[in-house]
Amino acid sequence: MAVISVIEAVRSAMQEEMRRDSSVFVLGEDVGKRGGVFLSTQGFLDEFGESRVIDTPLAEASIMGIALGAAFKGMRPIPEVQFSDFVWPSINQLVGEAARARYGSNGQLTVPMVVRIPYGGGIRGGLYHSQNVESFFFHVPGLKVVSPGTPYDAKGLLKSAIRDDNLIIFLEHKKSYRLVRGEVPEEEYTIPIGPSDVKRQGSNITVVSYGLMLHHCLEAAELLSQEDVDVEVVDLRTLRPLDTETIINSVKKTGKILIVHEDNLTGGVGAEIAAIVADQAFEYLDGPISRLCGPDIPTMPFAQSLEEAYLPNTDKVASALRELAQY
Amino acid sequence: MAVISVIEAVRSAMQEEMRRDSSVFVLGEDVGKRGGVFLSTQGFLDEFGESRVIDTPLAEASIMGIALGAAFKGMRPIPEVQFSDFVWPSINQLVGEAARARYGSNGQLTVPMVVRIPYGGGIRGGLYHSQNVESFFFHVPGLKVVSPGTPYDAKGLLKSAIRDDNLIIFLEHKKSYRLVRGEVPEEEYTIPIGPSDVKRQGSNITVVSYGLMLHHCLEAAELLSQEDVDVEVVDLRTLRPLDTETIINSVKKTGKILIVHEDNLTGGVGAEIAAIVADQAFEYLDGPISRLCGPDIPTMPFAQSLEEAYLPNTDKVASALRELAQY
Amino acid sequence: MTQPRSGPKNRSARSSRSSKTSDTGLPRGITADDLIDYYKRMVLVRTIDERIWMMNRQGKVPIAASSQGHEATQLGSLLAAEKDGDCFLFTYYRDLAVKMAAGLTPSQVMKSFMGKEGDPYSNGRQFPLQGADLDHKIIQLSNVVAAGLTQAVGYALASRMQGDDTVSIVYFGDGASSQGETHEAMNFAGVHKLPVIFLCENNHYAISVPQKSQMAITDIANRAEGYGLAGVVVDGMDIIQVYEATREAISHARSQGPVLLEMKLERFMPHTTDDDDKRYRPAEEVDNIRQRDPVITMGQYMTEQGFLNQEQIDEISKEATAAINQATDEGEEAPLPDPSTMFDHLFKD
Amino acid sequence: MTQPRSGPKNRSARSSRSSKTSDTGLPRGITADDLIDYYKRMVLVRTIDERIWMMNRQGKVPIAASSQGHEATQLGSLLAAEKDGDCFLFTYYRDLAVKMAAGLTPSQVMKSFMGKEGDPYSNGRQFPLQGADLDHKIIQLSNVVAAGLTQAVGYALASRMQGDDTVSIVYFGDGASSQGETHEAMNFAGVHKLPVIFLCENNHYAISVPQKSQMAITDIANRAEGYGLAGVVVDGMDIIQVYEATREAISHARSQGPVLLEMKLERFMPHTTDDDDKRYRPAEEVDNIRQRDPVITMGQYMTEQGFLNQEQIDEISKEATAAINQATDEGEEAPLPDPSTMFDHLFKD
Ligand SMILES: Cc1ncc(C[n+]2csc(CCOP(=O)(O)OP(=O)(O)O)c2C)c(N)n1
Ligand SMILES: Cc1ncc(C[n+]2csc(CCOP(=O)(O)OP(=O)(O)O)c2C)c(N)n1
Ligand SMILES: [Mg+2]
Ligand SMILES: [Mg+2]
Repeated sequence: MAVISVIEAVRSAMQEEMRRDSSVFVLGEDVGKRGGVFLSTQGFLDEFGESRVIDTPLAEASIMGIALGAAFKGMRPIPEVQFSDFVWPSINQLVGEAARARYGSNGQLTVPMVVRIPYGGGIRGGLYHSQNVESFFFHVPGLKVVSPGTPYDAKGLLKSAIRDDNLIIFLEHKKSYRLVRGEVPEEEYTIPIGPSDVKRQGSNITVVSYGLMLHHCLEAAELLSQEDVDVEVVDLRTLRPLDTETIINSVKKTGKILIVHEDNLTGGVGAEIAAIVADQAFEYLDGPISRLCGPDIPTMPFAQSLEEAYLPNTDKVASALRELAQY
Repeated sequence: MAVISVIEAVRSAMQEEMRRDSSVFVLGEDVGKRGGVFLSTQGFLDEFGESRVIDTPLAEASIMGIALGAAFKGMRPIPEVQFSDFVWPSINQLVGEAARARYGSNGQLTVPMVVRIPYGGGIRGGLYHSQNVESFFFHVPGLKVVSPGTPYDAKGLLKSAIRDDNLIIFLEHKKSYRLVRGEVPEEEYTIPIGPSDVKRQGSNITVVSYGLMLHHCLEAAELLSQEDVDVEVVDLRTLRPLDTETIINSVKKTGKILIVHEDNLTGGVGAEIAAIVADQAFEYLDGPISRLCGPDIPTMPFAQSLEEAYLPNTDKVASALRELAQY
Repeated sequence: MTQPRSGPKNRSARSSRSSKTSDTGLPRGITADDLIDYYKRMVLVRTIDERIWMMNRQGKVPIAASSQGHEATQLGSLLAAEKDGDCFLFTYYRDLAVKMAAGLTPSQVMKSFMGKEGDPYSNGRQFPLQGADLDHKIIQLSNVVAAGLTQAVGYALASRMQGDDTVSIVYFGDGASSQGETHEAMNFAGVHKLPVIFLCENNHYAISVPQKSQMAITDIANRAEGYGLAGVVVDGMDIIQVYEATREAISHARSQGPVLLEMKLERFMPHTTDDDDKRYRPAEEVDNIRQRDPVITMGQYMTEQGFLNQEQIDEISKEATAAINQATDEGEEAPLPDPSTMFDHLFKD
Repeated sequence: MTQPRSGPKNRSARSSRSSKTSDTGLPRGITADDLIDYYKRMVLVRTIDERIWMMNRQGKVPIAASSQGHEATQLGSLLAAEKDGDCFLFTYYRDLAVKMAAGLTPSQVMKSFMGKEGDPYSNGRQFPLQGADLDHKIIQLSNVVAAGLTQAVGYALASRMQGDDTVSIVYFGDGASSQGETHEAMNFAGVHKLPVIFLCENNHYAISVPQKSQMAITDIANRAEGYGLAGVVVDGMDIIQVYEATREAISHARSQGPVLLEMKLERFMPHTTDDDDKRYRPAEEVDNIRQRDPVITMGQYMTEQGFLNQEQIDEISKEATAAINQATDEGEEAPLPDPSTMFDHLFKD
């Protein structure tokens, strides 16, 4: 097993799938010679050539519309949105068109397409290079939303996503790209889209998270274990469809739940999880359903002091867990 | 008091405000000679002239960007999105730009703008003339989301929205336009943005809703009263900022809550309400937090049979209330 | 007729018409039988279009956009595509004539307009004739104006990648030309010289908004140059000219790259059954444009050329009415989609 | 120099340069003192731009986009706007020279790049120099490429409604020309003949993507005609030509309607401090374009014309360095924004 970073995992998943299936291709801004601004397609132009590694004009709506049209003809496009913050111009093609193509044609059209979106903050990106966009897609029927937190999950899930015949919004936390490293097998593997993963077993409190925040949760769980609080950490990995069963089972066991995400609190993914728990595990709850999320301002500001104030981190998760433990 | 329809209320609110303040103007597709496809600006061209009633090219992104630029210079634009389904191309200007303008300029810029959006289904509109878009905006810091259910509220809230110095997403349920009629005073009045309204007092179950669904809830409450179940109906009216206090107080009184909306279940406004109740009224609950919402398919299909299957209605609300009453 | 601005051979379609190549005196590749066939299709479409409007007034069809006035363009371009044999179409909501002529039966049309089981586009999930009819190589996913353009470009990109000969043709209105995606689609197609035709049905109105409020120019085809596209203005009320211009555009698209075909034509009816065009359109204007009714024009042409006589014309009309009567019955009798199917096809397994 | 395609007077900026009007031999409205003043501003900007890049390497500035190579365009256009006195600017992230020349102090610039209290654009909430500087009539709300164009058009619409003389000038790159909103903005401006100038800083790259992968044409100004705009190509490396073309465009915008000014210029540095242009740009290309460094060119011009001597040139450079040294200190000493301000200004009460 090699230890690699998230960006390397992403790159190698695409590379393997492009070697395996000639209908897979990438397109986006600077994916060619530049190899992507995060280098996720580094070397691709040389290996796969201009026709499968397409540097597009700066126009996100068309990147998605063109990818979708190619998917209709049996290609398997992987459009890249350079930063999540720039996905908005393409929302109509994604939410309005691609996510409804199969449903709206009564099963005639197929959209085997993976939209890769680097998202999230903590990199001094300010209001337009830090956004969490997951809750927008989370609400949309007809697509799947994946958000891995580790290199192992990133690679296995991205390979599955590329093979999936449906529209997948693949969210990669950009701060995790180089920061998070982990073991990844040499041999081929995939991870199914859908099931969450209990990254740490525990009996006192369930904490549910995904993406970069997962790591803060794991660290906080470690801290709490020294205070005799046994925390179970559920890594969602796939946001839509949501693996309700794992969450509910965990809450039935622990009786308490904390949901952690970097995205704004109001109307975030955590709200739905809370709602589901309130409905399905109501009688098992020993405490209020708690959320630790980004505050309701546009996103993390640029200044270091403000960025830190916005972001959940290990200390903040640990405090929230302590409070819940004492309830 | 005259009895008027929702569309008449909307029209008269705009007309009064345009007479009152010459910086208010409308722009959008077909708002001129046509008077809007729903006739919300009927007669405006004659009264206010071409410079304040602008028929735009068919290009939603620019409608919003242009409105925003004019707002920066002190005008008070009311851009109309012809149908909610066509708001997507303008999402970047709304969510990415307008909602952050004040925050991102540290208070220098002001966005006194009301985006009017006819939304919702039940009019045989199919996948592209029926969408509920509220949960997308509900998640966005920096804007307010209003969704009245009655002519009285529509007029009073729209007048407040036009006078408000901030970005307001004003959602008008298009089926309510002619269907819902009600008393509206001759004299001028406004309704503050923010507070919800308890449209019916009750002690056994709280039902929270907004827009057209409010009326199904009121009818269902009436049915249930004949079965000795006393239902309190909270009409949110404003979705963001959410009037948490009224909801929590009601739940503390009744111990049970049903949330009803037409929008898709997963990640809808109801999820946040459920989450808040689960957090803040946890100890007062006598039953699971329930939601009756649109199922997770793109939106109501065109065929009558499918449209009916999708939509919550009075019977469905009544059944959900009965179930909850028996818990 | 408006002169073309530039284009594959930078000449007007009409002038090419005189350069007849077939021995029947008709343009390249078509015969009198083709025209008779297409005349029948045109009459059939007009008949069903009028019927649907009537049924809307009877409360049986919730909504309809009419193709009346656009038939010459829709049929002439389809004739070119059929003759070529290797085109894929991205239509829009006004393209009833394209769809029917491409093979959709009157009964299917009726089911679709009534939201009944048996609508091949979406089985009643969508607005009439929206979704896809892959059997006839048509995709029209949504009502969102201009959303099909980038998709057609992507389809053409895939043709290029897959090494086949398909040319994508995307239909759209003058209103759609204002959307940002239209610009993006044409720009990308120009950069990659893709086999795609942008076929604009310019009827000078986007619902009530006249062309002068939509753009500062007269010919949308003028924009072609700014994208490195060939641009042609065509008299879209004349099926022969449309056929020739489209045929040539197909060759050009395949060999050299994208073409913007601007068809100048007229919308005879209000925007949809929901619209009331009296609010914004002078009655005389409608009377005037009706003078150039493509069904009448083509009928006259057919008799003038001796391809059909009046008796045959009347017969065609009668047959159309009979076919539509039967289709209407079939539509009315068809069941509604079963509610249990509501969750089907959200994903491909 | 590229010839202009069309424009207010359809002539090249260079030719107008020979038609000197002022008695100092300079174009309309400017004096030698203006040029000296602007030369100082140019040197100051170049000095701070280089310093900021260095500070990024030291870990003190998280991100910076450089204006090096763009200075002649940014300053020449601002000089025109200042002389006119009634312009409002919508800039983009590369416009450091516009912003500083418009009045931002070096100390404010440093605070902004370091995300410190005292950044007038957003007080550290946004990327450097993003937000607004209303004191100097500048709005630059976001990093979203091309988002400012429609806003500038809306601002111009408001000028029209309010009956004032303001002309909006919106700055954007070649990359931005691909966005759908750019099309929508120009189209609307053309329909309403609004007082707005679309000023394109065409440096032939969108990050790594060269112009030929972005568009099939050479001159973006070519698109002007399709919107009913005046289009002009200008040598954006020559401050005098830029001044003249912009000055004329301002008059045209006010009296007749919108203008698309395409400034041909060069980006000397990588896209931003995060970029590595060696991945996609041959070293010789960078060497070549540096031959036309606008700071050196202007310095030479100033000495040739006798407006400055070498001693003065050296003095200006020294003064700039001193000013930037002090600004750097002030930036470093400035406090971070207080976390308690995080929730401020979400709404206007
Ligand atoms: C993005 C979008 N905005 C608005 C609408 C509502 N709408 C439907 S058709 C139409 C006018 C389209 O005009 P044009 O493109 O000229 O086509 P025509 O109907 O004239 O054939 C409008 C505004 C829509 N369907 N999509
Ligand atoms: C909508 C959007 N997409 C992508 C980006 C990322 N990005 C920032 S600058 C840039 C290139 C812009 O090129 P150009 O407009 O030519 O300006 P230049 O940097 O060359 O001055 C890109 C792709 C962005 N900021 N906004
Ligand atoms: Mg039209
Ligand atoms: Mg550039």
